[in-house]
Amino acid sequence: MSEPIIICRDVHKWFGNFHAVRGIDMQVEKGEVVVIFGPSGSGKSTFIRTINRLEEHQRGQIIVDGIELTHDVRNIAAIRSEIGMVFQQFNLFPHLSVLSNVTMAPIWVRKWPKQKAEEVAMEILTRVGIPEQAEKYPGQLSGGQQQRVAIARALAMQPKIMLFDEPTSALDPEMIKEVLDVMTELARSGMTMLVVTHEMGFARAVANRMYFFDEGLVVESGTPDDIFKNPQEDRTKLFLSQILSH
Amino acid sequence: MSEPIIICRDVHKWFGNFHAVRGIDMQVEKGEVVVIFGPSGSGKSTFIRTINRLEEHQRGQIIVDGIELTHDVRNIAAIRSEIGMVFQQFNLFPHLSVLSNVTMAPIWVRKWPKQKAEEVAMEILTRVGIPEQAEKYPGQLSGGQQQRVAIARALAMQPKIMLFDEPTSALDPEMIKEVLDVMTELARSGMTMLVVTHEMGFARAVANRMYFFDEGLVVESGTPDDIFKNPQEDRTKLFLSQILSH
Amino acid sequence: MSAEIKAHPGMEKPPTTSVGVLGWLHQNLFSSLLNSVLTLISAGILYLLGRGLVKWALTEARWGVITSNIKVLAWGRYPNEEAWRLGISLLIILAMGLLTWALRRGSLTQNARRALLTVWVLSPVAIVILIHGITLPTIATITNNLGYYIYRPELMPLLGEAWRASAALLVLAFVAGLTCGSVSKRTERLLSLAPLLALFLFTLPLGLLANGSLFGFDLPRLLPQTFALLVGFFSGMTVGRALTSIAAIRWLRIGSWVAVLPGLLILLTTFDVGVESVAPVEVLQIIEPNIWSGMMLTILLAVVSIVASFPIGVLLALGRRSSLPVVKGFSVLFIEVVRGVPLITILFMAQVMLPLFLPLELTVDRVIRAMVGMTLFTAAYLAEIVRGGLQAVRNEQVEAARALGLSEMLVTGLIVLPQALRAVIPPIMGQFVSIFKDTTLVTIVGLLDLLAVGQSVIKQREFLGAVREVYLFAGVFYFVISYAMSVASRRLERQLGVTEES
Amino acid sequence: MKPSTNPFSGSSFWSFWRDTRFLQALAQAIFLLLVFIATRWLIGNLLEALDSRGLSLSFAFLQRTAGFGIGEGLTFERTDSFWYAYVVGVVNTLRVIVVGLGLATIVGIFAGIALLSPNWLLRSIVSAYVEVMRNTPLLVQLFFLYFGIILKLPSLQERITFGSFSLSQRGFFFPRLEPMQSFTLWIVVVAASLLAAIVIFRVLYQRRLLDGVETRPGLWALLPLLGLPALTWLLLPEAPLSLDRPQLDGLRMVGGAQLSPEFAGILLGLVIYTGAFIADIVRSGILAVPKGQTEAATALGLSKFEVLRLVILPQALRVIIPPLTNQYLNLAKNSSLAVGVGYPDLYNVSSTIFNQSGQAVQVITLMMSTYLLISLAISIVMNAINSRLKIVER
Amino acid sequence: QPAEPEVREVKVVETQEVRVVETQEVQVNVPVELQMESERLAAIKANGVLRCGVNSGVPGFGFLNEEGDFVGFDVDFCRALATAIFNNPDAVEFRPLTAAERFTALQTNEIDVLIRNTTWTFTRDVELGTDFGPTTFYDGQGMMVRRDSGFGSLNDMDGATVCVLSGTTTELNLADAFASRGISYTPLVFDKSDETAAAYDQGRCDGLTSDKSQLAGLKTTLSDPAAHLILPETMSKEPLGPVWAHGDQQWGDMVRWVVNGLMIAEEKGITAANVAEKAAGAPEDPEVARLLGLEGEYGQLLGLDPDFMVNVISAVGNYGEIYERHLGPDGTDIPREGSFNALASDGGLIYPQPWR
Ligand SMILES: Nc1ncnc2c1ncn2[C@@H]1O[C@H](COP(=O)(O)OP(=O)(O)OP(=O)(O)O)[C@@H](O)[C@H]1O
Ligand SMILES: Nc1ncnc2c1ncn2[C@@H]1O[C@H](COP(=O)(O)OP(=O)(O)OP(=O)(O)O)[C@@H](O)[C@H]1O
Ligand SMILES: [Mg+2]
Ligand SMILES: [Mg+2]
Repeated sequence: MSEPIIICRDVHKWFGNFHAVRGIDMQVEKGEVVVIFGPSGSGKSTFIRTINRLEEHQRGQIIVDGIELTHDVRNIAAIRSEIGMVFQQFNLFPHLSVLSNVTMAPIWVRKWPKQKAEEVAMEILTRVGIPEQAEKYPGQLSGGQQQRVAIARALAMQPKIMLFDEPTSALDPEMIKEVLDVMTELARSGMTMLVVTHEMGFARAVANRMYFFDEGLVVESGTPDDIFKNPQEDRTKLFLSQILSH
Repeated sequence: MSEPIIICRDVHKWFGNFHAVRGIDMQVEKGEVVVIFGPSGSGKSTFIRTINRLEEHQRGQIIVDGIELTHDVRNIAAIRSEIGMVFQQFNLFPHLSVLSNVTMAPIWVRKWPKQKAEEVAMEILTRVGIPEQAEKYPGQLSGGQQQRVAIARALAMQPKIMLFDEPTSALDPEMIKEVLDVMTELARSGMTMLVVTHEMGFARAVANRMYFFDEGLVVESGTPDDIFKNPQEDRTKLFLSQILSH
Repeated sequence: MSAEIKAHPGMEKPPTTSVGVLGWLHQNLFSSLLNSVLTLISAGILYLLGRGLVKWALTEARWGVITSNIKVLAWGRYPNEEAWRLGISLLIILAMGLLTWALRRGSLTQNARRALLTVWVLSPVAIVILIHGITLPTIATITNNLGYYIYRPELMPLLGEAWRASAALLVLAFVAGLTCGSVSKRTERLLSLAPLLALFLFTLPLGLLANGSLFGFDLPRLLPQTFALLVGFFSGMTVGRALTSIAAIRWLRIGSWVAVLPGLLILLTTFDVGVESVAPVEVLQIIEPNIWSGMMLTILLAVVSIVASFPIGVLLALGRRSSLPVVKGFSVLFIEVVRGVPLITILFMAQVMLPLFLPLELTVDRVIRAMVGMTLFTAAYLAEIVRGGLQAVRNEQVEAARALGLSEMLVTGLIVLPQALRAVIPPIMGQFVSIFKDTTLVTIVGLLDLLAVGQSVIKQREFLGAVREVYLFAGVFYFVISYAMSVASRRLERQLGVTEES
Repeated sequence: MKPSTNPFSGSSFWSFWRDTRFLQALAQAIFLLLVFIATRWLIGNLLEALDSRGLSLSFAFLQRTAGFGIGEGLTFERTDSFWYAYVVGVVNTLRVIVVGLGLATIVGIFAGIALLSPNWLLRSIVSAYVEVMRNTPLLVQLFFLYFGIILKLPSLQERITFGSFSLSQRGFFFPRLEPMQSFTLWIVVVAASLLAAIVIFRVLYQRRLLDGVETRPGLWALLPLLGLPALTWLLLPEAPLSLDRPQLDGLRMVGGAQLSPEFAGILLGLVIYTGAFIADIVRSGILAVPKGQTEAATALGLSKFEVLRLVILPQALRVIIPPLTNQYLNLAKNSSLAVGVGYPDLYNVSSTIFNQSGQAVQVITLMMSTYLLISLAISIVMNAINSRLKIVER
Repeated sequence: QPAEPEVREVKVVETQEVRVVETQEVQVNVPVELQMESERLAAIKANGVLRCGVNSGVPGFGFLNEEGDFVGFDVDFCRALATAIFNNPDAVEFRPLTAAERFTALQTNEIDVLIRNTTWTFTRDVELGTDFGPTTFYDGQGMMVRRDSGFGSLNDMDGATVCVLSGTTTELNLADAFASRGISYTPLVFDKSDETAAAYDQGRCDGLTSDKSQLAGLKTTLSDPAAHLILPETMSKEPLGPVWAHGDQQWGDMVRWVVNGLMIAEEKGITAANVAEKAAGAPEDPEVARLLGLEGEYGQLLGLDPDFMVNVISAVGNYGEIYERHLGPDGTDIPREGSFNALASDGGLIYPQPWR
């Protein structure tokens, strides 16, 4: 077994008095694809956001690529530039062209010269299948295209880890596939990925491990085979039967 | 044959240079239910709105309950208080409670004392099935409830004629039925009704006559039976096939 | 509505009462009895007013008060022979506006954008220099002054100026040390010492002259300077070494030289030692702000407070939304107090109270004080507008930017501000219109803006009491500019509305 | 499995200077320090400046005799104190603000409605008015109004008169009702007849509701309401109210009431100016009410006026209030321009007090706090109205 | 009359001399007076101009002519000072000031000297941190009314509306004058004299009150000067003269003696026309010789050129010439003969201290 690139030990998070994440332990190896699923409000987003400190965890330990997340600004900056994140609502920057969306972070954070950043950006845009949209603005693209730009934007920083928070749930059915294809290709290329999703087809195809969250806890985890064919917990069974019935 | 309560002769209406209603002849008897349908932009709304002079017709004659619609303000006022109208977008007054919405016109136009107006209003609200919402505000009601309040508001003036302009097309499917039920009940009780709608079930069940509009003209008219089973015009057939295929 | 598209065969022409002249008259003026009455009344009022006005304007009004005083109204006490400077400034402003307008339409290339930004930053400086005039120190002034400052500080005309020499040396040595410590090549190191060296080469002769002989240095006198030199240089060197690894060190170096040199010049040469031959050369005749008057002052006041208030307003808006309670509290207090009082009280304060808060030896020109007052006032209003824009930026945008690893500063500068400012261009323009109108209030505190000059030309013998003419003229002047600004803003708003969403 | 680097390295206490919490605290501390240094510097300069000319920061000077006169407002003698002079200024300012707010609102509502009139001519005239007012400085308007129009009116001797009303460059004069001795008795009768009228109205009204007969309550109530006071008026030996007509007495008008040119100037100026802004707000408020509302109300048979009053305006009001509050605040602040036309308002009097006493800091502090209080009061009232009017949503 | 204490002059002389000796040791091209004189004078010299607070709206005293230049009685004293310092009557930066601003301007160092119809009063001298120089014009507050109003004296003006400038002693004297006569009035107060005069001219007020000298000037700017008259009463004493900030005695001395010099010049019959000639010859009158720098080191003691008064007189003329130029019949026409402003020898109050 190789070196774990993400180590979470007993991670807790409260919102006011509400205990949203109630002690998560997780280790992710380099190149692994981990899928997290569970009912709404179970703390999936909150947990995944603690990993790049969009939320601050209040107990436990998170170590990414050997660096522990503390209040230390340098660590936070270092970790964030190693992790790419893709959101449900795309969150592209509407005032910038697609190309500028993608090159912004490399230019300002990695300090690449603009030319290099643009070359890399075009490469990545080609990889996600939309090189011809580079000069457009996000408002002019379809949802699926926007989400692919968002993935490209994250990839442009050449991150070691990618986090996805329900990347397809705001999309129309015909666009879901184009985004999942890109993600599958990414997984195949050896990227370490943490994906919150309910696309079980995707999970079955590429996940190394799956975690089922409920009420801020990991109820069950295992390989897709374990989870789909042989779930141990009643809650898992119930939830799977609900989402697979669609 | 009794006295027609609405007589339209060669009604025309232009918007600037655009000829929206191009000569409609129609007579409606007391107690009749007339359904008007046709493609979007065919002048249905415009025509129905000329009857209570929300639009001014520019040629032809409209006589309602023996009073001709002219520029005479007195005639206009008299005719409007005989005609109730229900809109697609409900158009309830958001700053007034449901009860005040319903009592406003009786109090200000009919000069009823408030108490009487409220008694009548409560009766009508009971009739449309929402007496318990009287004290709420429109913003707090569902679409179906709002449209029923709108019907109650029109009925509170004890009109002789009711105009409906696509009353259900802004509603979610579950709510359409509750509104159509109220309208059916109203039709059964002998109210003269002019309804613009594409709810063909409703038309079949309660309409005495149906008019098919296209490009500002009546293309075809007849009983529901005629229209559904034996349409004469190609345009009617085409249109019916389109909307019934859903 | 698209009548053409929807037109169908067999369409008839509408009745004449709804189109054409008759239709227009009918619909717009006589559609009902009430309307007809209103039309008649309005027409009556219009006729009476219009007739009176036209008759007065053509026969009674003495427009001579405007025509013969047009120069005075335009630039007041600014010397006529220097007025060309104002013309050029105006041209610069116009050109800038046109350029911006023209470039806005196409999508800007990076270079064009940068050029535009440079123009925007540099042109105010250029205008200020043009209008105010400038004296430049010659080599002779510099060496002369530096010489005295360094070797004979006690000869300075104003006591207490001697520290300038030490302070200047300290700073200069620090920057030189910083450079020396952070560059790698040997030649570059030597080069970084050049300014220090030059300083001595230039001033040594004077130092010698001042002290009579080569060996006559009075060491105790030189002690502070020597001390400053050594401390500055070595601390600079240490810092430079420590920072070598930082990527931005190159910019830091360039920046510090750029920042320090003009500062040193000011520090060392503002007071000349009274020797005619080495006085700074007046390249452009200096025209003190308190001479600025007329329309020129009006426009300058407006432009300066608009340009200067913008960054302050943005900072205040950011401060108000800051998570640091102290910063937030300060911003809120400032914004609310300024917005709660009339502008005139702020101007009054700037005129009579501000000087009390400054050291006695520091005097700030009245015009400058008014500019400061107006700037702070506008800044508070801008801050509230910008805050509105900031609120319109969704938090997800911030999160997305953070997730990319951008620092908080970059998140604000690259993501939040551009979106926020774009959203509030129309109200900002509205604020600019109102500040332009508000410049008239300086009349009350005794500045000679267009309105005040207007008031004083009415005192001329031949135009006594030509009150209406002058105020009408002023009114038209303000109207034309304000209205143009509002129209431009409306157009901008429409354009933005079109491009932003799709 | 072991992480390659010790996870605790870089996180222990000694790198506290990179800790976000520490950095935040530090930033605040530095900011505070800067503010503190700046304040200290400013205050230090101030104290030095005051010291060098023997001034203090005490407000005691307000008790000193003012020595000057004030032309308008509460009665003021030269022997009164600075403080009382200040009060006179405040009252004068409040007078302008209160009357101005009311009138500007009325003008604004009418002009706003006119902006939406189908009548092209009316609409054009009003929109020209709005554009001109909005795009020219208030001060220019004030000067034009005061020096160009009001002061060009005929002199007092040649005043324009309509009965006991007269207009001249010295102001607008009109009669005033003066209560006489029998006034007390008469006012009691008026009160009693009002009471009677109410009782009659309610009784008749109830009967109409219950029995359904037309009892004409309004008509019957009117009888005592008007009849009784009129009767007593006639019966009383001396009329309870007399008309106090203004009369020319030497240099001035005595008796009656008057509107001074300065008050009229600042008031009219503010009303016309602010009215234009309010008109625009009213216009967009009305436009913000969906067209369907008008149609629905019209279809119910309500008259145009009723539609406006019952449906449009109440809804428009909710959109209008926040920007209207801003305009109210502006009017209050702009009232300080009264100094341009010589009206002794808060700013004008403060400026005189400052000149006569030399106490810049205190006078300006006092003046600014007063304006702040006025602004605050307006905001509080308007916010209260605003929150009461919120439309109930789901 | 505020006579200068002799003692102080002596002291100044001593210290000056000591310093002069020291400066001569230093063989650099720093002007001698640099280290000795008042700080302000040094600063003025460094600036190259004298900053003088003036009035911009009173014809005869301080007024902006069509070319945009300042002219007037007060303005010429500014020019005189500039000539004394720089030998250039144009080395002045005029700062037009409102009545409200003038003391602040002085106190905050915005101007070097204020020569703007400023009345010497107790509070201003003692409380405001300012010092007053020799009175250049003895004025009194008066009241201007329309001829057709029929007013012959203040006593007729019961109930009148009076236009007055905000924040002046005038405003206070007005209140006193009416109160002492037991009659009432309504003040109409403006911040600027432009507006005050405009309101009076348009008939808004029955009277316009100000210093009589100003009234005479303002009268010429009214639409119909002949239709107005100035009532005989004088409501107050208004000695007007230069003012400077408290604290720099040497600077005050300089201002005082330039003004005195101009008055002495008139006494001695030295005019702009003949001053050069007198300075070239050897005047018999020792005071004239001292005044023109032919005897003694008076100029140096003030930090000025020895012949500074020659420059001053040739640039602006003597006191009488200045008066004649702006306030004489060709100017605003304020009769001098028989007034306080005549020389003491002619029965007036112009009585300069001796130049020795
Ligand atoms: N900023 C916040 N403040 C307060 N409560 C929050 C916040 N963010 C999330 N929560 C609460 O924390 C719980 C977990 O939220 P989270 O978004 O992590 O759930 P989730 O599993 O991602 O659900 P979903 O599938 O709906 O995205 C929820 O109950 C939510 O209401
Ligand atoms: N106020 C108006 N001004 C100009 N054209 C109008 C106006 N109202 C309607 N029209 C045009 O008149 C035509 C008829 O419109 P109308 O609303 O009566 O159609 P409709 O049959 O009700 O269509 P829908 O089913 O979409 O409601 C359309 O082409 C429409 O664009
Ligand atoms: Mg979630
Ligand atoms: Mg329709």
